Amino acid sequence: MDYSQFLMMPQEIGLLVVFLLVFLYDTFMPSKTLKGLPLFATIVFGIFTIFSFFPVQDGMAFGDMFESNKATWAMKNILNIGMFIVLLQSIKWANSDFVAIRRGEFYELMLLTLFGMYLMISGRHFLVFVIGLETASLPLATLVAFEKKYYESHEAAAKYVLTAVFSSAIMLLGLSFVYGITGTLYFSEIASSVQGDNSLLLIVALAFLISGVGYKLSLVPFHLWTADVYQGAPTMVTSYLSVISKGSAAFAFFVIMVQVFGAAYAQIWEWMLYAIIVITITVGNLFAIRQRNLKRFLAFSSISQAGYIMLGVVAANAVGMASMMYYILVYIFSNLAAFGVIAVIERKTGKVTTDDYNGLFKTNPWLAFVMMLAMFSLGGIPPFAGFFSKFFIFLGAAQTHNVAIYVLVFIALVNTIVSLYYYLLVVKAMFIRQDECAIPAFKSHWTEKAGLIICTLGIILIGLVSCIYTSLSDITTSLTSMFSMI
Amino acid sequence: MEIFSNMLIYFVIIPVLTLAGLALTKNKGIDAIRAVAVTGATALVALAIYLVVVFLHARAAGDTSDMILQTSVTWYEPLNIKLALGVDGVSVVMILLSAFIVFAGVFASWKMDPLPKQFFLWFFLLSTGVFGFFISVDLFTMFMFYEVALIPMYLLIGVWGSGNKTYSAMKLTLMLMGGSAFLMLGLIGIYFHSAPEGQPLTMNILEIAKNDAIPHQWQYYLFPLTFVGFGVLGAMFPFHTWSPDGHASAPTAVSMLHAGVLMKLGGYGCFRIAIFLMPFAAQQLGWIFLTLTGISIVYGAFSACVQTDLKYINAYSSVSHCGMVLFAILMFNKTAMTGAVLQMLSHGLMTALFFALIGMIYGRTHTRDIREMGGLMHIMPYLGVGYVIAGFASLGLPGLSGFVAEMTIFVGSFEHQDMFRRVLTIAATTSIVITAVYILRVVGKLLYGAVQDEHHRTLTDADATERISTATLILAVAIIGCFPNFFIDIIRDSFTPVVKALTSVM
Amino acid sequence: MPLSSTIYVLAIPFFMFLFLGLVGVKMPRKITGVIGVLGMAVTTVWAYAIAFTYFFGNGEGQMLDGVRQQIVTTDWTWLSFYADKLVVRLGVLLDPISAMMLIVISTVSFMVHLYSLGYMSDHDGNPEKGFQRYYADLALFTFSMLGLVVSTNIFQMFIFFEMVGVSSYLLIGFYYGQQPANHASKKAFIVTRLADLFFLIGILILSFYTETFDFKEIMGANGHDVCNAFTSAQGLTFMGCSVTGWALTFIFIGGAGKSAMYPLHIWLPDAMEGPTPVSALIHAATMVVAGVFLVARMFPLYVLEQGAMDIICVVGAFTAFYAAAVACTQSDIKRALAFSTISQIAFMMTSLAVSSAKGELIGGHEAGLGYMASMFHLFTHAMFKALLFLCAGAIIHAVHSNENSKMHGLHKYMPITSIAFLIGCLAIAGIPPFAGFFSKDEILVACYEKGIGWGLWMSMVAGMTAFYMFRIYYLIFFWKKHEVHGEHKPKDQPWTMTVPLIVLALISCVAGFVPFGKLVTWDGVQLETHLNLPVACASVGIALIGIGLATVMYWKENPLPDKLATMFKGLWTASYKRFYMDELYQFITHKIIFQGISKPIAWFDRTIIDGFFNLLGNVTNSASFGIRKMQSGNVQGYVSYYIIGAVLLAAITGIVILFV
Amino acid sequence: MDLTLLMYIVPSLIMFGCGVYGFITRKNMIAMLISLELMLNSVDINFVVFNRYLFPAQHEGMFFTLFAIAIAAAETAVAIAIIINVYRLAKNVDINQITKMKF
Repeated sequence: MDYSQFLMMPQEIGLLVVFLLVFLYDTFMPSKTLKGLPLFATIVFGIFTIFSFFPVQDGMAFGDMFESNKATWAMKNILNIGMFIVLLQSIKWANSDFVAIRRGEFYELMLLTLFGMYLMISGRHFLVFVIGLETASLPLATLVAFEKKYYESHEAAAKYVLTAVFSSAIMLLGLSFVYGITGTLYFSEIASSVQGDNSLLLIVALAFLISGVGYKLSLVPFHLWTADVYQGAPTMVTSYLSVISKGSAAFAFFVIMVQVFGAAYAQIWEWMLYAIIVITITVGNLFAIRQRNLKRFLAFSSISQAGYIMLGVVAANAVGMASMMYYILVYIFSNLAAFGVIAVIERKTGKVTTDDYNGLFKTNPWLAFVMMLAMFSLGGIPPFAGFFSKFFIFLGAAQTHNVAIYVLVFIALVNTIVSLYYYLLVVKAMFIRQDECAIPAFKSHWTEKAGLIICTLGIILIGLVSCIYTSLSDITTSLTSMFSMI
Repeated sequence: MEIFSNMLIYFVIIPVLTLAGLALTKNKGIDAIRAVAVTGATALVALAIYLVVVFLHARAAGDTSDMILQTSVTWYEPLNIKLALGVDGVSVVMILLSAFIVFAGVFASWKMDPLPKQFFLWFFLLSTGVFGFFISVDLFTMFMFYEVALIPMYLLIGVWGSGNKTYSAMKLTLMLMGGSAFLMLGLIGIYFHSAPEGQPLTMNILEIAKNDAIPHQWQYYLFPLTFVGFGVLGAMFPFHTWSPDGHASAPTAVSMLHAGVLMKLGGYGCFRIAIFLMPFAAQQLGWIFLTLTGISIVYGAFSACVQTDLKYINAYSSVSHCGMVLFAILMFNKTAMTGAVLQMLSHGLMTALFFALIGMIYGRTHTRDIREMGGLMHIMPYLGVGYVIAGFASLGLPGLSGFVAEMTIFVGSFEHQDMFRRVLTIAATTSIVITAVYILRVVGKLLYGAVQDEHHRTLTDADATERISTATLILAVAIIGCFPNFFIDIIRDSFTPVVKALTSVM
Repeated sequence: MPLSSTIYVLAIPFFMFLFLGLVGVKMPRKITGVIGVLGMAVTTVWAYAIAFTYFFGNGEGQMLDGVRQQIVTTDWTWLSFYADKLVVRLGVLLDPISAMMLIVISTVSFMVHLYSLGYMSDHDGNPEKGFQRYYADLALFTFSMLGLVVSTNIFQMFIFFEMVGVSSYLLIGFYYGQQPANHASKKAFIVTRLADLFFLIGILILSFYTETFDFKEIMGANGHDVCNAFTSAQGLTFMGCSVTGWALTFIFIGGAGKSAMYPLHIWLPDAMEGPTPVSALIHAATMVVAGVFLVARMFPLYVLEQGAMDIICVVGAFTAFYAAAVACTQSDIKRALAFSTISQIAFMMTSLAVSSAKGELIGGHEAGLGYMASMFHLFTHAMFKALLFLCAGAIIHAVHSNENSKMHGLHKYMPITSIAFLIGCLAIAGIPPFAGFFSKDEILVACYEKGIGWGLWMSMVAGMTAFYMFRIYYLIFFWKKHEVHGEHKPKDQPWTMTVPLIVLALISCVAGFVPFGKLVTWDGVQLETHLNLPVACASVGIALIGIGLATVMYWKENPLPDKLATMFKGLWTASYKRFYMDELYQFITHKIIFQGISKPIAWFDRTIIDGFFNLLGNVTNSASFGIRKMQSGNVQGYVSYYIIGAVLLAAITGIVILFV
Repeated sequence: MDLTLLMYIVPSLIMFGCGVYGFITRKNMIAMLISLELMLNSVDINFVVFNRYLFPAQHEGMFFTLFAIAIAAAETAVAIAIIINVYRLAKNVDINQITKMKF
């Protein structure tokens, strides 16, 4: 066996090293120093994040089961950034009572799930993909149940794990059909061997597969777990769920659709996705309108955002891919900003509903400001990053020149108005509504501040500074082999 | 960075610097805040006037290019999105107008309370968007600045407004954003047909117009999308209902800026994007929107006749006047379009004046219901005379801007050969009578007659800052009214390209 | 005085307006008044100098082989709709009628300025507020009116039509504190504005075909060669009539609004709410004849459009009669004078209209007779009607009331005023040698030339004129003894007010002997006027009958008028109520325009259109509420949706793929 | 008689259906977990059978099955743990009872 192929996966290895360091610290350091574990983990991961920006060499490894190229590299880096912000923000929370004793597990599991996502992104064989998927989702179940004292946390975990296993079962069934038809689970081989024939069985398999990944992306109608889990889980885990795992799943979804079914089945799955996107965005928005609990509210908003991300998949071209990764990046910053604010306030006061936020601007102007930026960015208001990502993903989708996609884009645009409505509701609560018993002014921990500042900078700069999108699109346009089949 | 060698960019940079300056000021330091705001506004006015000079020089020097001061720097290279700047006569006068109104607006919101700092922050963010929109000739940047200009409205009305402010703010924002949703789809469609097969797609308006590659059947979809998208902001019937509520709830300076400048973005966009880029569909579908705008002219005027809230009256008269702008733009000949721009100027200034005065009166009487006021001329003659002058400008008294604009529009529209347009023009002319009716009704009820409410007798007349802001606007209105040719000479030739494009598809 | 300096005649009042309006309000009232009067005096002198230079001077190109030329002294491009054609110029055009109008306007205006020093000094005892504003507005009006008469093109005319409209609005509403004045000013402006709308439409149509606004370009010098564009456009028809006919008719409506022709006359009686000097200046002498002036200015075009001429003729003749009939019963002396004004202006209109009677039009001198007569009457009427109004003002100032029931028998208290008023009455009644006789006689001659019927009709109206004028005169000055309230006796007013009366009275006596035919003709060619004896005698006779009737009825207090009033009750009340025209307008404006159109539209806007957009929001909300059951919180429910969704996805796609 | 492919596939699909049905109908979470096991196992059977009958050359399906079994085990473990926690706090494992968060 050729060990040099491990060089293909420096990021995975780096991540494992970080995991091991944290694990060792957790295990062997004296218990009074454990208070420093969160900071330690964050710093180590931060270092890793920086190092993982070193370019990797392209190529396949492990019998073509594992691919590493610029796109995967970029995607992993995007996830790293998000992960780093999450860790940064979770330091204070991890040291709080009830959590402190298990803070080690928290970080280890987080890192493990991230490792699973790496596999999802880089896997070019369904076995690797499934393993990655499960590695990413099972630890999350335990993380969701992390708030030992709170019943909601466990209810959420139960719902999550049951539905997750169910969905993976469905997906595995679909995979088994794929295997039965093609006799292989390699992406490339499937693609070459399903040329032409569109048997009903394969369509069923496709539908099940989409449902399986759609579950992680929480696309309607596979989304129903989202709100409850987001609400019940610790806010840190919620933010992690909402951005990181969603982003990785979206990327993997893109790869599977384009590489595996891109050739003969583009028509079929694109139509499937049209339907799914329309109902996803619409239903997500409709639910979000009525939510008062901010975590639940962001859950539904993230559902409709997933719909927008899917537009990139529908595009199935270089621009679409670049726009999708860009969208995910922006989405990470915006959503983490929002969740960061929510987490801070929840940690301080335990309040999470919109009405609690009345008059927040009077008492905590900066928190309100960041929250507003996040809302505007999510709503796609210039000059914040969200506007650019939305515009580009629409551009990417509209590249494929049929009228249907214009209709799709139009529905999406109409939905942006609805989404703007409920994002503005939050702004209204913070800025316009007045309340005597508003949340009192308080100082947040410097780590939280740091996290929020990073997010704010991201929201403001990513759009105006064009180099990020440019480099992403350079990367995707270089992947000629990928889109050759479309 | 050759972009900074172009003076246009400073129309964006100055407001941004002002934003920064405001951000540095203390929440309590009202004087510092005012100082920064006034400095920014004054700088803008100076720059705008300088721009006019530069423009006239360029034209005098025989620069006959469609746009002067053109610069184009790549922004998003993969999508061929550029930060393309350039101005022609129309944008120049629009910039001048905006600068003036921002200036007057700062003074009109002198005593803004609470949170003056935040107010001015949003105020200047809005003006950033406005100026950016007028200086850019790239679809993407135009659209971006357009939305930058729209969104601050929400908080400006929601936080500092009065009455049913949250409802109005939300309604205004959502309806305008709905319009921009149409618009965005249209822009995307234009982008993908911006160049013939094989050539790189572009967002630069001038290049798109040069390529003229948008297929006719696509224009049938894209023209209505873009026109309605901008028409919503232009208060085109039946998409105008945000205007009464929004204006009624907005604070003075915001109403000024919104009616004075923001609504102009609509007309400007209609002409610059919808008609200029899709002349064929414009010719084919023009009659539909012509009818709609014709309706809004008369409709708005009639609705204004029975309103009792001063701001509602003005909002509806804005519907009527802005309808006239779109109406004239759809006449497709130079004179009418020139009239449209004059009408934008005139309406911008006089509506701003109206709202400023209404704000000052409201600040004293704490009511906007004309039934509860009367004989204010006895008490606050300065404001009263100002209001009368604004009213005369609005009903088209010679020597004030309204007359010039409307006459140019009527003459230009009537010059049109086909009967339909001429009949519509006749119908539109009736608005001058209806306008007189509601203006005189307000003046009669509000200023003349006996003093209704004895408490009003103690009220004071305008103070220094108020006099500055109103005098600026009155002067501008009078200048346009007395020396229209100066502006017309700036404007007229800017329509050569669009008219050529329109006639070429006849 | 070079004609090129005519512009200053306009400039002085304009700068007076700016000065008085901006600075004057800060100065003491006396000083502003004096400044105003002096400024106006200068203007008057200048205007006279210009007029005399024009008529009697023999400068460069004033007379070409016996034809008095039009002279354009100033021409400034103000607004160019197109780079080349349709350019609006502001300029000064001197020709017989504009020169004549310069005299009229400046004279009356100066008289009124002087008169107002006394009249406006106090308002029911206490000093008048806004005295300065009053003089500023007067100056503005004078400027606008002068600008109107010297217009070089129809658009400039329209501009100044608006200007005089506004200044009249300001002056009628001078006592803006009082509702009646407030309403009257509004009414005046809106009615005239409505007429101006038609004027505008007419301009649009005309300029569309002639591609110019300029009088000289349309009608040629002295209207000798009307441009081909017009004559060719006469061929085109719209709805049966020639487009030019439409245009000229619309333009006439514009003039009719200002000149208070039936049915657009209703604003004029109400306009009497303004200060009486204002009524004398604007609503008797100058502005109200703007319509006549407009038609006269475009006379060469009208003579080519017989249809339009007939309309004017009918409207004029009817208005003359209608107004006279109403004037016979009015009790408010200013209203009565107002209706007599309407009637007299109608005389002028009619005589303009009849003056294209004869077959040979262009160059035919008979064609010009009515025109000359009309202008002549305009001139004389301006003088004696101003006189009458100023007298009325003096009386009102003395007794503080407009109602003649409050007056009676003032002759022995205010002899000067009484004499002046009598002269005015004789003049308007057309008794030689007073001014009215000559002008009215020419008018009647022209009418008889048009047709015997027209002649008789107008003669009858002339008789009625004599009757109602003397009715007013008697009711004011005689009828019965004046009951004095308290120690306050009515008496003749201070010199500032009596001097103008005397001056105007003198003018009214002599003005008739001005050789008008030599000076003012429509084509500049001198016109030989000869006293048509039978007509003259007839008209004088009728006038005398009217006066006699009035004497019988109103000289001394007697029950006869009441008897007659009760005998023809319906007729009398109808006439007293001006034949219910105001009520009709009330109905149209309030019931139809406001209640019938505006209210429904406003309702529609709020309910339907706005409701629709609100509905969108509500629908979204209710939909969001409707689907919330989906999120039941039960995992099994979730999973059911999941599996159903997956299967449906597969099934639908499969069906689509396989069977479509 | 020799067994054909369908003789394995059909029962396994039936098994899967039973699993789905059980998961949707049973109230006890443990029972639901068992139904999940049914589903997963039927998938395993599919893989093995496909491999054995259609592509006997290589053993991809077999290996996949092995991993799938391992994953299933892990899932069960985690699920059980969580269910126990739920039981601690809610004092029952009836799926209809743990619907605190909804709408």
